[in-house]
Amino acid sequence: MTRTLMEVQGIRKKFGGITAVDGVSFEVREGEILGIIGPNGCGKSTLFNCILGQLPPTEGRVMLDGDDVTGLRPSAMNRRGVSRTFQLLQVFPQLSVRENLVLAGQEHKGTMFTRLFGPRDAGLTPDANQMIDFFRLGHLAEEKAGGLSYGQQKLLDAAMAFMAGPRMVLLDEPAGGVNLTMLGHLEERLRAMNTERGATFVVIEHNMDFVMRLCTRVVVLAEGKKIAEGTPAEVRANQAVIDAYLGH
Amino acid sequence: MMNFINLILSGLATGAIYALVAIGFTLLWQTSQTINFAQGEFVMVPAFFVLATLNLGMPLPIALLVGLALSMLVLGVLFKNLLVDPMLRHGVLPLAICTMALSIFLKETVKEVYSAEASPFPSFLPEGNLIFFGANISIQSVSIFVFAICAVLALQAFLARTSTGRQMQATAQNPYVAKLLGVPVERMIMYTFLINAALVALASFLISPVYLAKFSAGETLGLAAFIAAIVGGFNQIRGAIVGGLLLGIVDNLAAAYISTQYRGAVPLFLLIAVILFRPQGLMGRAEERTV
Amino acid sequence: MSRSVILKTFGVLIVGALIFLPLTLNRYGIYIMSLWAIMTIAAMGLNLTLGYAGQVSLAQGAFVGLGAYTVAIMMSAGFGFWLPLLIAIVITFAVGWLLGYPALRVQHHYLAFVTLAFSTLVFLVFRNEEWLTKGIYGIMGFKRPSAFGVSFQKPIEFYYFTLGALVLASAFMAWLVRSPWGRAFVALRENPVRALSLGVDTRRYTLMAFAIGSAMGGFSGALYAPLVEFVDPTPFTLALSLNLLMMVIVGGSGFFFGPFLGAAIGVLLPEWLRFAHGWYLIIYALFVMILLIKTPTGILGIIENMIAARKTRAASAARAAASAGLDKV
Amino acid sequence: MTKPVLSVREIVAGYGEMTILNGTTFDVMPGTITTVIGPNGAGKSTVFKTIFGMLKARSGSIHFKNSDITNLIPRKLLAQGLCYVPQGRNIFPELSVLHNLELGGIAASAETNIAQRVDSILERFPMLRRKGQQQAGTLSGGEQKLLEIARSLLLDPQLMLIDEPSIGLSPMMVQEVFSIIKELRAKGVSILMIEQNARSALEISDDGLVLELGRTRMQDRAQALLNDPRVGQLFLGGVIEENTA
Amino acid sequence: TNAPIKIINVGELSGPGATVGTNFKNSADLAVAEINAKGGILGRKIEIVHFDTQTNPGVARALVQKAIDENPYAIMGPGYSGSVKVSAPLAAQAGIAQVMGGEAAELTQLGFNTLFRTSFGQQSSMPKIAKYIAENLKAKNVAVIWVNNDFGKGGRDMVTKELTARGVKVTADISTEAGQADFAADVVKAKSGNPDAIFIYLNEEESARALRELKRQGVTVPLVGETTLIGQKVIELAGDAANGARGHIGLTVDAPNDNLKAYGKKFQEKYNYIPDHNGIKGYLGVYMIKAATEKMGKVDQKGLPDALKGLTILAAKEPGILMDLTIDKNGDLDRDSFLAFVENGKQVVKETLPKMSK
Ligand SMILES: Nc1ncnc2c1ncn2[C@@H]1O[C@H](COP(=O)(O)OP(=O)(O)OP(=O)(O)O)[C@@H](O)[C@H]1O
Ligand SMILES: Nc1ncnc2c1ncn2[C@@H]1O[C@H](COP(=O)(O)OP(=O)(O)OP(=O)(O)O)[C@@H](O)[C@H]1O
Ligand SMILES: [Mg+2]
Ligand SMILES: [Mg+2]
Repeated sequence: MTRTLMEVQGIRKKFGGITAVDGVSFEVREGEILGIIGPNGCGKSTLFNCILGQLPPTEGRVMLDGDDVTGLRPSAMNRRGVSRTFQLLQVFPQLSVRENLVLAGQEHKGTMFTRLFGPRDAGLTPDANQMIDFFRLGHLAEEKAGGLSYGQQKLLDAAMAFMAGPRMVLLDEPAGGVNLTMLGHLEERLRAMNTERGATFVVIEHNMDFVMRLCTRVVVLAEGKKIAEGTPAEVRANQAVIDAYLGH
Repeated sequence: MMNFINLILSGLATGAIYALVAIGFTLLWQTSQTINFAQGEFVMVPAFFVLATLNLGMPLPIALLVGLALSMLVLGVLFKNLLVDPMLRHGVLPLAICTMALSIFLKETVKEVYSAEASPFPSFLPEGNLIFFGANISIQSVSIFVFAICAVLALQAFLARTSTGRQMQATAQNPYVAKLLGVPVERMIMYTFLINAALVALASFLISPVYLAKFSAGETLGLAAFIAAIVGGFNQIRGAIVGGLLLGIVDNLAAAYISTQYRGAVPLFLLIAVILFRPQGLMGRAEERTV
Repeated sequence: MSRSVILKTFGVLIVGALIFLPLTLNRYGIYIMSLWAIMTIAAMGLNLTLGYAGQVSLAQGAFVGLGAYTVAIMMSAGFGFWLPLLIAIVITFAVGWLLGYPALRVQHHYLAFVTLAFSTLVFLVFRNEEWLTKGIYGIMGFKRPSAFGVSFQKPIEFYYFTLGALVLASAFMAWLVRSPWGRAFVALRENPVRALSLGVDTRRYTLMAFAIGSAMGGFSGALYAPLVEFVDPTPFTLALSLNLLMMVIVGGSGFFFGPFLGAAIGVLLPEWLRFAHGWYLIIYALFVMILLIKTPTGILGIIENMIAARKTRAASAARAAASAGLDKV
Repeated sequence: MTKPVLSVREIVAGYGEMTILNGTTFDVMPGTITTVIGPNGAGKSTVFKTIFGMLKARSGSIHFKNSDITNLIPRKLLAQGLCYVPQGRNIFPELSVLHNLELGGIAASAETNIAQRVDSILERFPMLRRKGQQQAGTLSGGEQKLLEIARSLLLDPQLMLIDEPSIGLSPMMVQEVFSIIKELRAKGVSILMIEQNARSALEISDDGLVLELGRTRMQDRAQALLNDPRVGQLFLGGVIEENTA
Repeated sequence: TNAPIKIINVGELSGPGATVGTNFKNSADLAVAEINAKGGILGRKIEIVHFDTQTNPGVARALVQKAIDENPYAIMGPGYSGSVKVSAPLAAQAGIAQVMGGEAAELTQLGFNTLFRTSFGQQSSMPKIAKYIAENLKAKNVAVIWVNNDFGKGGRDMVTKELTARGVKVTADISTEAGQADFAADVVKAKSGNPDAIFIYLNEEESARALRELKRQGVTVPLVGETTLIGQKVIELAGDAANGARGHIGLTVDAPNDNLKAYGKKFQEKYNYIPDHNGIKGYLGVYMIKAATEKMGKVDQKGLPDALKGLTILAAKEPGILMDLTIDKNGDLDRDSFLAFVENGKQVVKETLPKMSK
């Protein structure tokens, strides 16, 4: 039942002399919520970028459904049902919140050409409206995304990642700057998508409470290498993790 | 062989001129993210300030000083206050368009007010030639060459070594943050434009004896300077020198050994190749960002 | 509701003026109006590439040239007008597509300089390849087209012809920018990285933005040739590209009606200023500078800001009311 | 009773036609840590921007110690002893890490020895020393934030405004930053901080402040807020329908 | 009636041709002012209006159209051959005389009977030059350096044809750009063809730069050109390097002719610079119109083209025409011209080449 959805094999990424990710391997099982934690600068975001084709890995492979998808472009990955959020704010600042969401949903049906002749708001599924309500963005739907507050943009970014009904979402610090009440909602939402639709999540997060509550399994990186892997409780008790990351 | 040396030397001489114009261009980019399409005209105008002063009967040294002062005022202070300030925060493009209009304005004004003719421009350097490897090269060219190198070294040191220089760079990259760190953003931008104005004025005084003072002299010069700046590296002042000299030489070699009809094309191919394969330019450093 | 009535009335007035005003103009006036329509088409293409998709191009003038030369060469060889027109569009589409490739590697000013180089190269080819283009002497001796037995020979006839072409081009453009593609183009401009991760195939859209924009340039050139009935390299220098760019920015880049306004300013204003003799270009340049200082986002940008400000005021009032409704806990 | 070091009175401010702050009022006592909490979009960051002169206050007044600092420019404020670490990414991406750091000292008075301070900061954040020559834009998200915080320590502020310092920082780094903040308090510096990580922030704070829709809804001792059930429900992760305009 | 006679000049007042057009315009203005000061043509004043083509044939065509719509007595300009070519049919159709400055040989062969030159035209000057190179210099190999625009290309094509016809080989054919500053490569290329003479057909400023470069590289073969190589302006700009250059001159202010000198002086007083050959074109144009009108004895727009054709104007009667000239049936000019050398920084006329029709 818990099929392997994605397999990350020995990913290494060098920037000039710096090795940001140093041979990291792990697998993501279908329907799980996997946490990735590690100190600042240990290579988490870079790892995401390599998995999703935003950066070419120096070494290593990424397998999705058993196919080698290393080096596929992010758009292709996205159309295979893998979407993501970003650590730093990434929205379309001059577009309204609604347009941001419609855009996030439109590129998944048909080909580029059928879309040209299709309806303008093909991306505006019932989901979109639901998403707007869910993230409490209703009163901001017609505002330009660039004028939102930090936390609001963060939420919009997450909402965009969910728009196309992805099988798998990679979230890079979704909780940063999000109000705790809202974070509770987000958590519920992830869990709901996980149980109802079987969506898989990989979450980078520094908010340990969030990780502990949400994740079924956690991978710990330090200085580009994987130093631990296990259930949240196991990881939390691991001395190496405490030394490198959690502190006292 | 003699021909080849001739070509290289004269390419260097022309290249030094391009470099001189390109320096100010790079400087404006590096310290205020302004692309100045009127840079060629900026080099053309100071010569006319000098000529106008000479016509009033002033001696050359006074006229040069007056020219320099007027350039700093018009091409520095007025340019910055009237055009750049209101537009800077709206991004590169509207300001670039504005400088295009400015270039028309300067050209046409000089033409209407002064003359459409090329006027000879007195040189403050001695006439005459020096012999290099058996080829003649004018003192004028050598001076331009030396001056361009000195200007680059001085500016480079200023930007990299002094606190003011660093603040100017900071202002260019992110005026918002610069402001909240207490950088006097306005003053930094003003410095940039004053330095540029002084540079173009000096370039003008050096170049005009060769190029002649003419309202349209900035057209080719401006374009060549663009190309030189990009080829050398837009974000490095020393790139202007490399780009300028390379351009001068390539232009000459292309005309001699490839085609005169297409001589204008060869630097462009160089430009395209550089942009595509080394966008930061030969001397520039890459701009990388994480997402 | 009343605003939409005002807008509609305004629209009808403008369209009416475009149809009936030329009847009162002399041949020169009509020529200028035709030129406006043609330049609007070219500026519209550039507006797609630059304004919507955010790809800075300084080569639109070269595409107008390519279109004009294609039509002139083929018409001189006796091909009529319609086939050359089609070929002009196809050629500029293809060349535009190719010119898009650099845009996949570099952006902003770098891209601007690649396209600038391209536009200069095209000029050199027009001038130097005499066997094909007649070089500096130019091509003459082709006639304005006719269709369905209607000739477009006379100035006023040809004006209506270009007006028809403008209507066609605008309709196409309106449909395109309102389609999902239009939104994808804007995404390229706003945040290509995010767009890519949302499944937007940024490569293909970038190439498309160039290709379609260039084809509009080609279309415009194909009309320019029969308007002047002479084609030589001089009009297609970098200056034309810069001019078109100026039209787009001044009108309001990224706004549908921007090019109409921008082209009006770029084409008509110098005419209205002719009374100033030698000074007209000076006044024109001054005008453009002052306009841009006052409205750096273009004329339509300012109008949009005004509309947005009104909406914001309402939202602001709502927030203030809600805020006042909160009592201190 | 001691006088507040910062007192904000009936501030009205916003962006263009949009008014965000509708009469915000609060005080910060000298030598304390005050934490501001509130939902996303409440106007917390906007308050900070207004205090620091990056946004114009349309009415109301801001007093720092005994002087009126309403709408002063940042350079003047820095000279008076305020400093500000904004939200988001605020570095010079193409300059090196060291140069970024040094630029924090621009507003320092002539007698401060910037080089020495830079050195002691690098001591505290060895990561920054290690990556000193790297372009700042290539740092990881958290590292960029640390750089920013480190940069703000170059001066001797009397009041520090910090907008969500914990975003993107690992738990260890959050502890480190919080302990720096506590050290500063011990030296008599007042801190005004925005935090979504409200519980840990309030735990080290003296006072707390709840902002909603641009107005101060509560101001009390931090401990009192932590214990207040309504705050717990509203902003500390309790679940009740929240109030958005 | 006593309404002024309206002439419209459509010229290159901006763009690459601005120098050409401005010289033409200023001189035309000068001529108009002189004529008006002496009471005008047949007692009527002249009113001259200038339109700017921006050196763009499309605009030129439109402006000639506009000019025709304003029903002027005559049209002057444009100066660029391409612009003339597109606009001539309009003037021909309207039957209005167009007195233009284009040099291209073909212009007067196109069969527009309202088109008139104000200059010699390359079809008359180039044969003289080719003849000089072949017969006087006995050159076998020639390098041709020309500016790649409408003016230079026309001259280059014509001279190449004429040289080839006389058995002279063009061993280096070198195109240069308007505004070019560095001629090192061009000179290297010219030398590589081992020429016995070099023909230079550039604008004045570029001529000066080329001459300097030729000197720098030690070229000693005869340098032959047109007015644009040996005019006073070039000499001033090129200094010593101009010495020894020689060429054919239709009309220059330095020609040994009092009328020309007087014109040059008046121009310089008014505009503060030395006019070039384009200036003379504009000046002549107005006087050609005046002479033809006076011959008709009435201001007759439709009759003007015919009156101009075959007209011979004598400088003794009409000093403004500068030198005796005859307008042929194609609209080409015929008159004396000169062969001159630059010696010690002065233009010295060696020979007067008579009118062809004599
Ligand atoms: N373009 C680049 N050039 C050089 N070094 C880089 C580049 N991009 C990233 N790095 C380095 O790679 C390392 C890993 O960065 P990454 O963003 O993956 O960290 P992270 O684990 O996401 O950290 P954080 O938790 O702070 O977000 C960092 O040390 C960073 O300095
Ligand atoms: N630059 C801007 N232009 C227009 N509106 C803005 C801008 N910045 C913020 N806003 C608006 O002001 C309101 C308050 O924003 P602010 O950034 O102060 O919120 P915040 O309380 O800091 O939220 P967060 O916790 O998400 O950071 C938001 O509704 C936002 O839409
Ligand atoms: Mg990260
Ligand atoms: Mg905030």
